[in-house]
Amino acid sequence: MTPRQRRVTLVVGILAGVSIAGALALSAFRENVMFFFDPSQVAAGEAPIDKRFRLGGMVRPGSVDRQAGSLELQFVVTDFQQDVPVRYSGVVPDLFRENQGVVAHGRLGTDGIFVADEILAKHDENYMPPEVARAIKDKHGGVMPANPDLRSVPET
Amino acid sequence: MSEGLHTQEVSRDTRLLPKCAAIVVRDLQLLVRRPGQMLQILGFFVVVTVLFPLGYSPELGKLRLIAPGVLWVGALLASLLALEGLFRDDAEDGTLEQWLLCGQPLAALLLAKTAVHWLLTGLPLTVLAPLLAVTLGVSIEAAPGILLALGLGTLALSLIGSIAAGLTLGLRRGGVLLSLLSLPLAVPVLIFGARATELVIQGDSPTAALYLLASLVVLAITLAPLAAAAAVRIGLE
Amino acid sequence: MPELSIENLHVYRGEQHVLRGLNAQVSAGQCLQITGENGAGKTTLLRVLCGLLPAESLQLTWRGRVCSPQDAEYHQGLSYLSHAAPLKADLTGWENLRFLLSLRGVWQAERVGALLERLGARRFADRPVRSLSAGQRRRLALVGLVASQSQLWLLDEPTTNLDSAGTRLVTELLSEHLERGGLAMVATHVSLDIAPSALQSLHLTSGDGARRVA
Amino acid sequence: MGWAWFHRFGSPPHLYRLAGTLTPWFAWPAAILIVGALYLGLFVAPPDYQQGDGFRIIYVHAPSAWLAVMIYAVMAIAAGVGLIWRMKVAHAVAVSCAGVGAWFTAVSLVTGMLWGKPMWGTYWVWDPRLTAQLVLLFLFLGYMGLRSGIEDLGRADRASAVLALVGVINLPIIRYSVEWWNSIHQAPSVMKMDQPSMPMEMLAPLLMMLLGFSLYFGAVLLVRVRAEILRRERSAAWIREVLS
Repeated sequence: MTPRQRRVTLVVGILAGVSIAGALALSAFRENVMFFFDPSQVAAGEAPIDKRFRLGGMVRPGSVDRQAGSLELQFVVTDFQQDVPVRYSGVVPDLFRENQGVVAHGRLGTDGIFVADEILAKHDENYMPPEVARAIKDKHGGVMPANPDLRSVPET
Repeated sequence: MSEGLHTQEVSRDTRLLPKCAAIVVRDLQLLVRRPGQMLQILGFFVVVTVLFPLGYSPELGKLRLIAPGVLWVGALLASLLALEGLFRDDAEDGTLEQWLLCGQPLAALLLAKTAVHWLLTGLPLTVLAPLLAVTLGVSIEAAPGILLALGLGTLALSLIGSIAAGLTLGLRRGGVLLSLLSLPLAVPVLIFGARATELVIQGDSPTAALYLLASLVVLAITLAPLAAAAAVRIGLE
Repeated sequence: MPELSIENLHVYRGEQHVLRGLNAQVSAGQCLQITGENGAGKTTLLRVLCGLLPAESLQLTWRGRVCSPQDAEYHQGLSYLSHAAPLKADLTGWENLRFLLSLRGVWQAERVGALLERLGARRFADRPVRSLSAGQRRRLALVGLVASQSQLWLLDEPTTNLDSAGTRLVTELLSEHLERGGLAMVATHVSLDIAPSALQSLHLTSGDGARRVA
Repeated sequence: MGWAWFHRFGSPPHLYRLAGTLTPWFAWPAAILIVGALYLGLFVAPPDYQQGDGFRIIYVHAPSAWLAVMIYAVMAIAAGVGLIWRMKVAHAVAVSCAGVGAWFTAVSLVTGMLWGKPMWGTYWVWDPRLTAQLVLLFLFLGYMGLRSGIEDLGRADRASAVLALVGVINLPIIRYSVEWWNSIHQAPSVMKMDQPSMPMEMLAPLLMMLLGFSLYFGAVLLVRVRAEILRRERSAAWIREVLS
């Protein structure tokens, strides 16, 4: 091989390798590393029974039921259309609050109760002063929307 | 000797593949003469894995939960141990120098060398893993998934480690440095590999994690030999 | 027209400016003997010419073409023999030679057999190199050198560890190589018994670089 | 012709003098911006509606985390230039980056942990970005460890440059780790340029701090590069001229 041919082979080889690696990574994302469902999908029967998946939504206000003296916890995850009851045993993160986003990992039992083995409080990505937060909530019926438009907020 | 002017008339086989084959044959011969190193590495893997039930808990239910981590950390440490000798012996007796002078692309030769190294260390580790997993309470049905995950993972580790092995060639404290340099680069392999193993053990589909592992392997095959070649050149100065 | 021409070679080792603007030409059939005290840069010069060490600056011309010392085609035409024979201790001499020569794509069993015979290495070629003496290893390395059929030989102290018969053998091989139109650069203090017309010498002094001696 | 500036840049005396001249131009604005941003961030910006005053640690945490990644990129680029064009001062720049980068990484980790206590209830969470930052610290430490293991300066330069370039593959992993692991850490807040999810009064000090930190890095880099050049060229004639 001449040096020129070598260089061409090298470049073609690198391009081929990188594109195959990229294609494989893309197929991985198409496979979806872990399934994510919201309560409406669960209610529609789209979620698998007895297979781990992630359930995401809001903690319904007034639904958190803590057994005194134990780590047993029950609450309801809602997307304001459908509800899914969740049972969990363990310590919850500090930002786990009513009316806050939550992601639960676990399995759906045949009784329709989602048994979680891990609870993640989803902190939203917005930073804002309390009065702005209040204003946005007022506009949306007391609930923080998923993606608030800050420019639409009146000066406080 | 009755050759005439030997310069232009020499029939020289300039194909690359026979050279790679020669490397594979030679390393297999060397293994037959000295099987000690390979056995040491397998023994190390076994000891590390078996220490966990003793140091943690003999309950299979508990062990099953940490099995993916135990297997992967054991395999990672064993591969690092093996990588220390990847280029060292050849550099010390001067044979590696001749690889640089044979007129073939060094990266390709190193790829062959690393591949045979994986065959002699990574593959045995992989084969051993499902058996060790059974001692950690994992069902034997998980074996195919574990084999696939560890097979891909150890291959990626060998390739990535070949860069660090080249960079630390001939250095004092080379072994410690080798681990320090390889570990950050090995993090993605560890994450996807352990994830795939975990999913397999739980009885879920590990396809996505295996795709990501395969993607890392392909990327490593493409780029690691080039970096390793640069590293070895520098290491032999 | 010299086959090999080295111009303006500068090499630093650490902070030391070891080779300062060295120039040398070698034509086909010529041997350049490199002498100089320890640390003057003999080994460095040979390793730079192999592309094993980086040079600060170097203009290398090989067969009329400017090339880098890491050029593959240039490497296919050269053989480098360092202080230590490049042999694996756990393999036999024969296995070692087969590997080294296969790597260069010039493995021919009969030819190597004949060379082993000639260098008196046949009787120990089937023993593991581990059990061989330094002189025996050197003989094996010389078989590899000749069998690789390169036009340019770069030899670093080729006669170390050899007895007087062995030393004579080296000069004999060298003469034949030159007669066939080969080139050689040899770092040695032994006076080489080859035709004066084929011999040049280069004396390296530490400190102020190289001086050319006729 | 167009490359003259490039070669001039590569000459140690020229870079030494240039770095000396430029240092104050980086140092003073850096000091002013950092002090100003601290005042605005700590006293003027309103508290967050959820995290209260605790969120103010973002003014140190986020800029140092960005800087750590940026410094690694600068180091890798300098190392690449040094390796490909065999430019010695580029290696000097790469070396000078490593120490500063390691410090910024450490600062971002420590502030991240302090922030983690009120946010997650614990100092350490194996969250992807925290983890990636830790890996970045290991990369910096590996780079410095490799250099300290090699005695010959030229060899140390080239070997560590190869390592820096290999490590660059780690940067996209940090970048996309949020998507890969999809965990509890917040997605980047400022990068959505069309609609920043932070009001101006909170965002302005953050951007000021980022600029201030960058200029500070520039100043430190220039000083360190000067020191590195002095160390490397100590036997060169021009050094005596400069110092006399």
